[in-house]
Amino acid sequence: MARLVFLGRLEDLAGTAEMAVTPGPLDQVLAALPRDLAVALLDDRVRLALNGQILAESGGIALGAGDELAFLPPVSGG
Amino acid sequence: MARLVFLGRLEDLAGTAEMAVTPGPLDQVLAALPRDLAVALLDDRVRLALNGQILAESGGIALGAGDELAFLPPVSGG
Amino acid sequence: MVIDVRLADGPFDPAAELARFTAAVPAAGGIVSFLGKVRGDAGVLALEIRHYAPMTLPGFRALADTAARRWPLDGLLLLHRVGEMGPDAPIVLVAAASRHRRVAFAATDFVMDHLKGDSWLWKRERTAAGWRWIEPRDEDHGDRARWG
Amino acid sequence: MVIDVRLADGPFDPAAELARFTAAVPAAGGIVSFLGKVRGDAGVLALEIRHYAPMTLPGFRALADTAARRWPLDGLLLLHRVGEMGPDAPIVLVAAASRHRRVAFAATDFVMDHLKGDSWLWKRERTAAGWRWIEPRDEDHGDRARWG
Repeated sequence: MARLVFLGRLEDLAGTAEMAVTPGPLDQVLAALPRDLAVALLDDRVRLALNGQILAESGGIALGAGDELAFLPPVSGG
Repeated sequence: MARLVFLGRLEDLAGTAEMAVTPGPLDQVLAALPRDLAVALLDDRVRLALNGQILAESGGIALGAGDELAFLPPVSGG
Repeated sequence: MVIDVRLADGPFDPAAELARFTAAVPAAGGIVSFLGKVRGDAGVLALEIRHYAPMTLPGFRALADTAARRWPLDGLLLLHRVGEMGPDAPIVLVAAASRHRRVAFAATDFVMDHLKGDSWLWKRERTAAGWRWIEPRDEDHGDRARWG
Repeated sequence: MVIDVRLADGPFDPAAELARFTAAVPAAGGIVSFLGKVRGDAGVLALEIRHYAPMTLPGFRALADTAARRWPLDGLLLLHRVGEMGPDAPIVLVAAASRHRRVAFAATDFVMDHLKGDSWLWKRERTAAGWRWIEPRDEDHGDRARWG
């Protein structure tokens, strides 16, 4: 399995901090999620980190077994 | 009596922090002191404070009974 | 050179932390600190700070290293609370020690400017009206831009 | 608004003082402090600070009042040691508390810049070579000039 991690308000929206998903292309992983959550995860301002490394862009990502993909919304101000 | 107060290195030069003196014009008071001390007290960079108030200039001062005249050399830096 | 960077998932004692830090930097003549805490009077009943372990602490360490390369410091302390906390709770303690007073001020100020908008932290607060996420602030960009 | 200005003729505990000050300003979200101490490694065996009671403390109070008028502070602490002290001894602790981080930094920095060259304090230090008076520094004038 792979794992999705939701930070900040995305955790509230997902109803969970983490979710185990079947490995595969990101498009396919997101298609299995509730539509409003998938839309929020794809927001331009949400950064993605794969195994703790920020991704420059989300196109063409595929999750392998054991991968952790984190969705990082804009951080809070002062 | 009146009192002279010597701060910083002037205390070392005077050999004492304070000195009781006979009231009278400052010129006369200083004339009774050792010459090297009097010269140091009259240095341009030494400020005078009469009873805790800085004097704009030292000319024409006379000490009355109970007056305290402090000699304040430049303060130390950081 | 002492660099002490930590996340605290429970309460911490700023006075004790600062005393320990100060004792570790005997060569420093000056220590500047910033303590940020939950205000006691602002109607905030609780503050929750969420973090992402694989990125938050490495991010803080990178920030501390940047400050340590930029200024001649004897030490830098960066301690940040995560989790849920109440009014008056300490949130963040940053301290910089140096032989030079202005250096200690600059490094502390720099770290705070970058912490406020660059850290991988998400905050929400609870008032009488319920929980509310704290949004990004435009001001944070201006704060960071001060450092070129 | 808490203004706490004191001369200490014996050792003081900066951590305890800062904890007490912080407790007195619950509305402040940010507290900046500067601690200056005798360096532990500089070959200084003793530092003596002489003051003139009728002017030193009133001078500090006037400086604190100036800072308090210039910035919206919740509190200002200015504690200065006098007398003879050894390596590592705390000399001066300045802290400013405010709702606004930048205000707390500015007020602390301002007070330190003026303390260093405007205070009625005379300092000498003892090294292996004996006692030596610490002279005025030109730099202090530049520090004060930053504030216009």
